[in-house]
Amino acid sequence: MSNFTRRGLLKTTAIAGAGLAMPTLITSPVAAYTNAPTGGSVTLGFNVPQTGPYADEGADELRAYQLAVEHLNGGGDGGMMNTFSSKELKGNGILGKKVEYVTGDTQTKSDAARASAKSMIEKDGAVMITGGSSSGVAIAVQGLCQEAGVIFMAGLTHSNDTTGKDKKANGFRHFFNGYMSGAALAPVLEARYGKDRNAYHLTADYTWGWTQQESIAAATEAKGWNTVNNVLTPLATTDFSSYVAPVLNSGADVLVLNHYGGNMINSLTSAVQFGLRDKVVNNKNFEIVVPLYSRLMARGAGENVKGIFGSTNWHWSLTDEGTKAFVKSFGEKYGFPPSQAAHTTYVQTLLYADACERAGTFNPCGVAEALEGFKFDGLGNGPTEYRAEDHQCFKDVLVVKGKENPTSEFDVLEVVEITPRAQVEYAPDHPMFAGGNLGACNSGA
Amino acid sequence: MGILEVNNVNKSFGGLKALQNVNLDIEEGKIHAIIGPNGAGKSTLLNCFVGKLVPDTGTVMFNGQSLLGIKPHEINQVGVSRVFQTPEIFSELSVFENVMIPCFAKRDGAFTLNALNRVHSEQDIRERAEEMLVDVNLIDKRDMIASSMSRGDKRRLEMAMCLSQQPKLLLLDEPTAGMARADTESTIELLKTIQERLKITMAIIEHDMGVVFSLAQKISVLAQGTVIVEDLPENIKGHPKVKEAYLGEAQV
Amino acid sequence: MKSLAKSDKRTLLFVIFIAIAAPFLLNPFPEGSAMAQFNAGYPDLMQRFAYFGVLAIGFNILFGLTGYLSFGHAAFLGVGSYSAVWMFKLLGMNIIPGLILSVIVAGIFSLLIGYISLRRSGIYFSILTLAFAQMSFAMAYSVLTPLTNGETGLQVYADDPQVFMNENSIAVPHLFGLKMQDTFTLDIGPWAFQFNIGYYICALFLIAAFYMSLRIFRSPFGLMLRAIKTNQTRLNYTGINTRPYTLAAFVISGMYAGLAGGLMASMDPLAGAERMQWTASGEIVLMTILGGAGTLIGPVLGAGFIKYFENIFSKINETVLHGWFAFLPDGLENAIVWVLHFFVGKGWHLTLGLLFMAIVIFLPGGLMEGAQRIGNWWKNRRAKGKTSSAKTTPAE
Amino acid sequence: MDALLLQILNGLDKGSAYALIALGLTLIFGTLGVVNFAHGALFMVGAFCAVTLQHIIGLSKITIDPTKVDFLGNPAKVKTPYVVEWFGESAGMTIIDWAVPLALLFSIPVMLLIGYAMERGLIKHFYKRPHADQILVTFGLAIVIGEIVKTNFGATEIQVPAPDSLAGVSDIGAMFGMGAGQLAYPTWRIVYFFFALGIIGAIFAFLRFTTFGMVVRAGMADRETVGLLGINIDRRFTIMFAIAAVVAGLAGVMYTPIKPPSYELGMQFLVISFVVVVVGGMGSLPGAVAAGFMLGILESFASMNVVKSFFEAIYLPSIDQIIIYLVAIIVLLTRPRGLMGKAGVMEE
Repeated sequence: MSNFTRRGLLKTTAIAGAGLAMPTLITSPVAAYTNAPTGGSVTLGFNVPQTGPYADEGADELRAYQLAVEHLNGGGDGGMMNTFSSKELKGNGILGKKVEYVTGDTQTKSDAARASAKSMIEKDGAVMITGGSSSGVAIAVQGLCQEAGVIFMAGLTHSNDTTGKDKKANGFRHFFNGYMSGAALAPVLEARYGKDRNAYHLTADYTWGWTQQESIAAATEAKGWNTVNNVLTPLATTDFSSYVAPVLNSGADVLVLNHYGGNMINSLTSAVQFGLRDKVVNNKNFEIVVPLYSRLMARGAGENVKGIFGSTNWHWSLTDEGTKAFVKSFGEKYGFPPSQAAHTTYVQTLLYADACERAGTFNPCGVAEALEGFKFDGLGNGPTEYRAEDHQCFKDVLVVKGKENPTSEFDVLEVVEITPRAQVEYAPDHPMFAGGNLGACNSGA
Repeated sequence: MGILEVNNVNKSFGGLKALQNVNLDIEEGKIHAIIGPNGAGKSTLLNCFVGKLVPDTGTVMFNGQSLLGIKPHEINQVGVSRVFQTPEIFSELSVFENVMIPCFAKRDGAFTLNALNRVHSEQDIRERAEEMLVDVNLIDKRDMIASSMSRGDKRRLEMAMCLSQQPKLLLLDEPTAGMARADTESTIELLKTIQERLKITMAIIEHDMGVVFSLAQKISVLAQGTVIVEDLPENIKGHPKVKEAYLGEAQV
Repeated sequence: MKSLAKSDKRTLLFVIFIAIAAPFLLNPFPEGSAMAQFNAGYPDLMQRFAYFGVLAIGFNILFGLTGYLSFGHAAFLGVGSYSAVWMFKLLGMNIIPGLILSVIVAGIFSLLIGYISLRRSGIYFSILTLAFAQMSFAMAYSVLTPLTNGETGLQVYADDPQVFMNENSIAVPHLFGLKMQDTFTLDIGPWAFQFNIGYYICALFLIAAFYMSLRIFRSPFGLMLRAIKTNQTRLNYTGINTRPYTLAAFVISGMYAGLAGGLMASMDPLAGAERMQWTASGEIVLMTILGGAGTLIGPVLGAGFIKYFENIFSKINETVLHGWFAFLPDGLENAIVWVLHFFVGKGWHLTLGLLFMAIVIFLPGGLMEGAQRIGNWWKNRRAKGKTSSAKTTPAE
Repeated sequence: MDALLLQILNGLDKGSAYALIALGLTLIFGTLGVVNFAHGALFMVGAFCAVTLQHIIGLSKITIDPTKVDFLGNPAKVKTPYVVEWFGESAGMTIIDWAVPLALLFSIPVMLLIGYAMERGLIKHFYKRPHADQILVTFGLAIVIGEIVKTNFGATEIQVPAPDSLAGVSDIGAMFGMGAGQLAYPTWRIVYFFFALGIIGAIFAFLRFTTFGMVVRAGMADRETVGLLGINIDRRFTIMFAIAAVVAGLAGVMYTPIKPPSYELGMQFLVISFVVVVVGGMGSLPGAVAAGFMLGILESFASMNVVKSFFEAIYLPSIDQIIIYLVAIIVLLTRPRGLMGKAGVMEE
């Protein structure tokens, strides 16, 4: 032991001496921007939940990222690169540099997600971080990327805050948000269920739940609905029976479940168990609404989702060219259709690469400038714009419902309506998004 | 006027009357033995002295101060130490540390946030603990972990721990139980010398009559929760009440 | 230093050496080599080693010495972090006020919780602390959002008051101008060693925390704490009031946790509620037991061990594995990668679980026992070497 | 009033699950003196027994149907479960429908085996080790079990529906003379409650009236003495551990229609089950059961809007977030050893 220590000491002293003698060896970060790629490759950081409740979504996101990298480097069939309206991407990497990637586990905890992102930036030299499957994590990592001077391309994050009060100049979101869910759903709900409805909300008791509930309540109330009650449910709830039971005699005829993931599966299961769907209240059929749907979760909820309305960012059964190309290359590689989480992360990767090409640099400020106000098409959502004011993508939103007669285990949702962009658009200073400040872009220099 | 005066103490557990009108007077500087058949209430009585139990009625006065409702550590701080029937020692600590702890308690009181001194630089404590270990003949084993010692050694260690505090009153609950003959002899010698040197008052609960009669200067006999006789040792032998109480259980 | 025994001095010097040389020791593999994946010498992870080390050292003062198993220590870590971030928001980005407040607030908080919880012992005490911590977490995540920013975590916004700051002030955490995020890279051949200011600040606190714990271990106070663990009854009958001792230990370890939380927030100014959850408390317990409860260095090792796995193993994906085994024939390569991919990347939890079991089964005293065994083996080997060829071994 | 009754029913439901898990946990504490952090994992494994059986029963013959296409435009694969092929449409579908009750039978040997292997292979070596070591090793085991399940079944919840005839709601209000529809409650949840009562009763009867049970109870009270009598108490303890595993497993199987299981189910129930055991009092089986039902009912009450707004008025918003822990604190501070705890059990 002592031998080892002594040898270690000698080595250290020698190196320290060398360092003092040749101060030029010490380099502080004075490059033009954080992690400017120097060799023939560029490193992207894919930060997704690999453990915890959203691990399946994380796994699907990772598949999409790998597919995107393959396409960017010229492998595979090119996927949506062929249908993308911008033709800058040539399949030779980004700006001629081969795309490499590192992966990390967010554990769906802001602390762990930031640790993972930091290690990508500090250790692996990642020039862009992307991923995440919950808003808390997305906002936390977005803040980190702003400080570190790298671009953050948000994955699945639905809270208004991501591009509202917590928006950052270095952060970009392709996914839709709570406000858009409300704005897209409300007209459909009105058309199907009528104007005169009493809604009972069960809301996950944390930031995302609150903004989601606020958005839906506002949108439905504008259509004449009445919000009977809004009950906050603890995140850790596994059995929602005690929250669902009071709905029966509350006089409400619609139950809105502002839940996501396991919460949504459990609350929906409880609601169906209590026979809510078979009830007739106020001479109307009792209905359940799940504003934010995801196919993976719908699958977890099984039979219970049949006929239940909700909204999603994208669904594989769309028939535009972009979607078809993506579903084909994803499906052929992995054997099943991609989820919306996979779609948004794939698109974000392409958008980032394309922005680098157009900006001619990896410098976050250049990339951000190229993304701001960028209008594109062919990526599965129709014409889309990255709004410069808040870095939120504006595009059509899908209203879906649980399919009555699924033909396969992936075929659980059907698209009911594609709500056009104009209906879900809002002013950047809308009260639900106010209070934030994009700030200036940070390149880390 | 005794150092410990017990007046009309009653204690019952549910319906069982463990102690009934117990009166006891332990004189300062004497060795006082409490004997009696199993279940007579000896240990219950001892527990009432150290704050483990609180009598239902009656008084326990130590040096004119009531011990009732006072916490065990406070009773110790006024000068009452106890040796248990099965040795209560700090079995994961070394023998030396075992003896240092009561020395600290004696010097620093019930609580001192003495977090920055080194135990090793507390000279007075160390000297005192060493002396004590010499007295009980354990100085060779000072660095042993207490749990690895023999039962007899553990008892001696516990006695050393109690004596190192120089208590005014030492309560001994069967100090020689389960000891080999030689160990018993040496323990008796130890207690005698200590008592002569330091004039510590002792109250002993004991089954071994040999030990009782070689140590005690006064004896109380407890039966069915009451003191039936209290007298000098020579008068206890052959006392009819005592015989009756033991019913030949022990050779009195 | 004067007040330490020789062996303790050596331990302390060892810790100081490790702390200073960490950027070298943790970066043994050249950049770009396959093994570089295992390098841990980057600022964030080194900082984590240091402040989780502080946390574990503090926990060990309670658990290792008194045996009271608190399952709610993460709560103190959390309030420490929140206090520090609030100081950043209200005053400015200098870390000193934040650290001071985090220690004070955690101290007060642990005094309250400790005062109540220490009325019980054993598992009843554990559950009481767990209950308090879970309540803190649940409230921080939901109702206390105005104070904690709930799910997202408390962070510094540009429009915060920050009364001590003007336009020219540094906008990132700093110590009188030394920015926590500043890193100097020393390139030697293919190696790149990173020296980060934040890490060295944390290391300084780690050394100070270690020194303090060394003093406590060797003090009469520490002796009393150990006595509480082995026999509380005897201690009571020896005239010692055990409650103030346990409470003092609880508060001291709570303040350690608060300091760790403050450092955590200083290195990365965001305080998430999850760091108060029972899993976080459990992690502290695991760190301590894994390293060796009651030993001086053990808990630090345990903390490093868990954080290393969390941050290094979770990042090894199949592409990396294929990179490592590319030299093998394809079939064999795929087979090996297929087996290994269960244990790394998304399977890092599995590895961690298996290692927990393996360590506690084979090394009952934790990692410290492992270190001891290696030490003994080494000594024996050297002793043998000495007898066979006395000339070659230099004197001590 | 109806609302209150409903919440009592909800509470009894939750309490059933808590009580069953806590019962096993207490048996292990009491008999083996082991803190088993993997007990929640056993509950989860039970639930996944149901999932597995559902998969097994649902194993299908795959035929290509050229008239339909899958999502890539290739000819679709059509699945016909073998049971349907073998037993005909109606019998086959009935078997699939009754997967959960069938899983009870399936889970008993599985859980016995797992319990036996766990005790002999691992727990046995930890009887004399400190509780901290037991926590570490069983927590490690819980992680490993969870990860194995995750690798095989993914991280998302999986639906395992109750049989159709038991899936709806029962109008129990009508049974007790209330108006129709006044008090309707999911049938399966009622089944679960009575199932739990049955298991709890069986365990108590087993411990009370069989020689085996009496020896185990004696062993719980004083292990050494029983050992001195020449009774091989270790073997009985092994069996006891296996029984505790079976109880957890059965509770898990029956719980699947109420809460679709995911690999984290065990961890979700771990903390709460420890709280239940401790509130009940260490080493007391009736205590564990009583605390389980008590906490279940209080948790349900706390989620009522009236209660929530009442506590909000006295500055305790979101009482349902903290109720369990608040009750635990109050009980432990007013009763030193929980509801019915024995002195000296895990107090050191």
